[in-house]
Amino acid sequence: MQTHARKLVVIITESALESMLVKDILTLGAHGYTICDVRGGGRHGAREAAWEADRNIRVEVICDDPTASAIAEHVRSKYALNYATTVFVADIGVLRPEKF
Amino acid sequence: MQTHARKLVVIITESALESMLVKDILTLGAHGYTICDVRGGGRHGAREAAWEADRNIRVEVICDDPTASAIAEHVRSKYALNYATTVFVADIGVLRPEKF
Amino acid sequence: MQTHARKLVVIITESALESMLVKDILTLGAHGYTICDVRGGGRHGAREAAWEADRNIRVEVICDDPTASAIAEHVRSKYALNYATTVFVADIGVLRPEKF
Amino acid sequence: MDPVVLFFLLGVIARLVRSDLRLPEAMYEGLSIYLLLAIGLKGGVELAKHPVGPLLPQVGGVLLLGITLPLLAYPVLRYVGRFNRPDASSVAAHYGSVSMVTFAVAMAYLLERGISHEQYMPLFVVLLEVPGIVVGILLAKLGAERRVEWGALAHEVLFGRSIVLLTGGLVIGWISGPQALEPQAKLFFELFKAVLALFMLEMGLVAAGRIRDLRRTGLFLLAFGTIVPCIFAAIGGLVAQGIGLSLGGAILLGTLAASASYIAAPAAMRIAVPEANPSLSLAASLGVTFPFNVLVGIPLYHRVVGYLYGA
Amino acid sequence: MDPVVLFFLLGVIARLVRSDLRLPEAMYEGLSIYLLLAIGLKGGVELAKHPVGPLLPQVGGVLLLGITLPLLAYPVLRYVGRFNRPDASSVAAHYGSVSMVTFAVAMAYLLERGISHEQYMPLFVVLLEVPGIVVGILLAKLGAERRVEWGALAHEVLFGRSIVLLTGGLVIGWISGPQALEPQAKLFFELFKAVLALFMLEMGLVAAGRIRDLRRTGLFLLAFGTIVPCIFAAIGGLVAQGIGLSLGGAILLGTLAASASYIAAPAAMRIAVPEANPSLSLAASLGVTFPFNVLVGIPLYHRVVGYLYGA
Amino acid sequence: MDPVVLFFLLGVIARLVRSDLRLPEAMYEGLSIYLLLAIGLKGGVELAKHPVGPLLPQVGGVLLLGITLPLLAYPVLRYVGRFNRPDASSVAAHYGSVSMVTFAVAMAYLLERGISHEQYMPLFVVLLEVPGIVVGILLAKLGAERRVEWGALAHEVLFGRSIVLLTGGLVIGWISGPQALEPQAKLFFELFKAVLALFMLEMGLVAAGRIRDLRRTGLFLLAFGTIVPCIFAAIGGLVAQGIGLSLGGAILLGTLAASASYIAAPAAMRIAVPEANPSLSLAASLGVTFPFNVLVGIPLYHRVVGYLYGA
Ligand SMILES: Nc1ncnc2c1ncn2[C@@H]1O[C@H](COP(=O)(O)O)[C@@H](O)[C@H]1O
Ligand SMILES: Nc1ncnc2c1ncn2[C@@H]1O[C@H](COP(=O)(O)O)[C@@H](O)[C@H]1O
Ligand SMILES: Nc1ncnc2c1ncn2[C@@H]1O[C@H](COP(=O)(O)O)[C@@H](O)[C@H]1O
Ligand code: NA
Ligand code: NA
Ligand code: NA
Repeated sequence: MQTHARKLVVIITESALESMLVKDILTLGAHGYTICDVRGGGRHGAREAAWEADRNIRVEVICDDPTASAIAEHVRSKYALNYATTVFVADIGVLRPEKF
Repeated sequence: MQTHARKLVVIITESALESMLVKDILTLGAHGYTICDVRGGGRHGAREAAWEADRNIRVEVICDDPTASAIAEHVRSKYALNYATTVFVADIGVLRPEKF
Repeated sequence: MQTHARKLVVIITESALESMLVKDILTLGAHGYTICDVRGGGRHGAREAAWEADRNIRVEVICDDPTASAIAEHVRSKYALNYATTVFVADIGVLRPEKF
Repeated sequence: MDPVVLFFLLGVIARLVRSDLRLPEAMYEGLSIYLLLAIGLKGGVELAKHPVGPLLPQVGGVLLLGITLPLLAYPVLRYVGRFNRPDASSVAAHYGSVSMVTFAVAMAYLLERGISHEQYMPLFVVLLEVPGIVVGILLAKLGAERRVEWGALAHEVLFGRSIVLLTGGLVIGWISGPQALEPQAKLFFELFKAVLALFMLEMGLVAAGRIRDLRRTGLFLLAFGTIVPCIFAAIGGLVAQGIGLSLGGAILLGTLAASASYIAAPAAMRIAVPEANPSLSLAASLGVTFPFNVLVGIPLYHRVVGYLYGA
Repeated sequence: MDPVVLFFLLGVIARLVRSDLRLPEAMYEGLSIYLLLAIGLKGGVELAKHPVGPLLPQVGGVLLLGITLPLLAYPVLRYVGRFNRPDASSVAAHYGSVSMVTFAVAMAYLLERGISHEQYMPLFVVLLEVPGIVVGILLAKLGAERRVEWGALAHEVLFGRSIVLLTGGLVIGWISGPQALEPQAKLFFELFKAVLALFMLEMGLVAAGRIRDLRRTGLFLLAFGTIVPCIFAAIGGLVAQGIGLSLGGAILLGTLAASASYIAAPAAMRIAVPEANPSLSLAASLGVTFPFNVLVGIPLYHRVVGYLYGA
Repeated sequence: MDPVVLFFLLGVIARLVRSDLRLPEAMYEGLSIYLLLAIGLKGGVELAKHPVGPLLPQVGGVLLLGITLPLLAYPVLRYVGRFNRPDASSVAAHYGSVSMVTFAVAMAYLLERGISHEQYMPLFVVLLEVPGIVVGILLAKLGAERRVEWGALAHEVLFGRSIVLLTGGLVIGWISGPQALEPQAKLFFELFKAVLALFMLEMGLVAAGRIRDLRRTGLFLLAFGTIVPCIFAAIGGLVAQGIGLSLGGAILLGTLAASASYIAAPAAMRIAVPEANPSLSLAASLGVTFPFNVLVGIPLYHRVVGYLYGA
């Protein structure tokens, strides 16, 4: 199987940011995103999804390297200071490179 | 920690395909799978999970290299044309190689 | 984008273990975790989340290499024998190394 | 205007102003399970009061209606709308099948106006749900090279959630009869219209979300989704007259004929005719025909059928 | 047949024909929270009418019953069924504890037949839920090298969802009394049987899903899951007679004894005795005993207890 | 004690003993959609019976109250509590806005004691929800370098779920009137208090979960969250007297003034003033003021307002 190298950017953050984040991600050049409702804990304490203010989402974006950098940087500068946020990047392979 | 190299195949697609996809994955030699309900957006527009026709699932399969190729290829040829589908593959390590 | 290498440990297991697992993970040195409700299938048969006893969770932990080993080892020795459990580890990059 | 319709409009408006109002998926599913069961039970309880024999000719007429409708819709879609075969068949299947919620709204409409109807009408909802879908699939597959797995498909259609719940409710109502169901009546019958109102709120949110799809698909679907239901309603009314239904029954059958499926049909067509574009059919059935029927159609069909019945 | 049972059968059939019908998890959880609270409230309201003192001997008798049952089940499982110690203890714990839904079905059964019973019976549900589980854990741990964290376990069992809701409802009902709860009565009491029917639909879906597990575990569990409940029901009936319950109360206590847990016990055993195979106990309690009790058992226990009571 | 309050305490206790009891998210959301719609409908139905003109002065008075309260709270937070500007503004916004559930508990309180009130009070809930939030944002932004996107914010606040449902219910109730809503009345009015009880169970679970946040934020919030509501209640009572409300209406307006938002305000402030620490405001509004109002406040405000009214 021949795969093409891409980046997977994963952003775990407060669900209040969902709509803004999606807009930002698409503006920065990604062609898609996938979102999942999660709960968790970290520096900002436990976020157990028991109350609206306590819900997290996990956003996954497959994109090329520059877009990944742009998204990660953007999230760091715009959201990471004031919102519970975790970002990581992984190397993955995709089959249809034209899609991402 | 000694880990053994395996592939992680991730398929994001319409939830209508769940039962067929699971059958295919097991037939192609994987020993397990994990499924999560997600929403997202891509070439086929926003799939916001607001209606039954608009729901996505995210299927994760840990397997060896040939199985990963087989699954990715199969999904591409059988589903990718007509269904909103995203597939990617990552390198991971597992502790109990006999399990996957 | 400069990223710092970390490990991502993913544990897929029975949801009955959630609170114990979280305690263990934080004790072993991780600073956070993210949990998602999933369903799946493997050696222990299909776990379709149709009944309380049949629910899986997927726990994601970003941490350094030794912590990753410790968590993976711990899960293997404490839970893997008696509970439906899958663990894998991936290499990822994070932006804010002090966080993990 | 009926409160049920106002709840629908509230949903539409909330969506159009981009409110963050959403019904949780589980709530939507729960409400729809409730509605399907309640409609089934209601029909079943009434069926228990009737001898079944005399109904058989009516059953035949209704089935025929269900087979005919998609056959009428298909050429319009294919040659007027210039849809390709899969898309034309898929939309035809949606309009051949029925919308249970539209039916419920029509029942509420009749109730409010004191127009009686054959209480076993839910039986016809069950009967009309399937044939349209089957004919739609046949239309797509005739001449197509790819073979269709009829077994799997029949299973998908016949044992789909909505048929199982409707039929299940019908049979339980029929076996139990009104007395044994007394303790269930409070939940399933007395609260029905209020739960329907909640469901209509969700329908408004979803229907309004389909409007942007419409912009892409153009005017044809708008015309199709409003004109065809009117014609189908008239046909339904005629069939109702033919099989001897009352005025109320005829309005309901007309409305059923005019309604388009957005639950059973999309699921079945996605599996059976994957090359069809699902947003076309949903834009038409959810985004055009459902609101049209609820806001304009039902009173209109009342008039048309009333005219047929000389009432 | 009671509609409640028909809903159960609908679920079973839907699952057997592999329909895609599923109740959303949140709905299932919501319904079960409702049922637990409602049963608790009902018992509490009745308790408010009684002096508590005279109940104490009954409480003692019931607790003794709860301790005895798993001790009877264990040797059968260990030596006839040839289960290993953890599996035998786990299944014994499930049968020592009780099923709240089976109890609710039995209450509905009595109501329909106009058989009165002590209205504070929900108290006994609470009392019978815990001892069986504790005894089961003890059976597993005696002689096992691994130490058991009793603190954590006691917490798990005593503050588990079902005990908290049942006891909470009981206490709220008891403190408030019937009058203050008047505005809540509509939801919690009048809609009870209908909500129970919806829950039974889900139980049918889940129970039928356990049947394939049974094939693996063989005939022994099938026999165990049908014969033992009958014996336990008889024992429950005798204890009821001993502590002076009415015929209705005895049928309920018999049914409770015959019922097997599938919510509290699985959760507790999974944590306390992880080496036990959870699908064994669930296959037996959910796949065999629950359907058996609902379809055959309750009327049978009615007869058996009726015989004891000379009625 | 009212059962509604007992359900709240059950939730608190369940959480404090670390029970695994949780209401599924979808259930919580469903219940809150129901409550918002029901309160709106109730108010709308009553509004339909009144000429609107004479209400306008009352509307003005209530709006003024909503603008004043956060302006009073801010300096206390800033200079007594030594909060930084964003935190002080955010907490002020929460206390300037209102809690719909506290309002519902107060309505239940009046009902039980047979104290009548202006039935269109839900209108004031809508009117009081927004101004406090807007003033809070203004307080945060005055002098801050970062510009605020007022358009997006106005949208967030005005079309947020709770405003849409409350206003939607109000308008539907108003257009339809009591008769047309008859079939909906069973669900929305008769079951109201019971659903409120279920919701209070969830509120108890969540409120108790906020207590540990309090330990970090110290005594000031505890004092603020209990003393300020009492003062606000008195102010609300005075305003009520000024605009000519009845005793019951004044108790409700006082309770509204005393209540703090934990749904609309947190969502808006999170977007508008991200640098504010959300757990501060939630600890105060959910962890202190909500329980205080429910357990102690409402009867207290009854006395205080009664004194004002010479009753
Ligand atoms: N080390 C970690 N591993 C996995 N997820 C994390 C980790 N740290 C934080 N998170 C997630 O990111 C969210 C925000 O993190 P924080 O800002 O550290 O509170 C948490 O609620 C978790 O869901
Ligand atoms: N670049 C991407 N990153 C992450 N997820 C994606 C991406 N593109 C598509 N997806 C997911 O895959 C689904 C189908 O994609 P598509 O066929 O492009 O519409 C979408 O609904 C998303 O959930
Ligand atoms: N090969 C696999 N790929 C992805 N997930 C798996 C795999 N095997 C097992 N799982 C997940 O891990 C859970 C427990 O696995 P098992 O112990 O093999 O039954 C399953 O229910 C799945 O959710
Ligand atoms: Na039709
Ligand atoms: Na038992
Ligand atoms: Na206030």
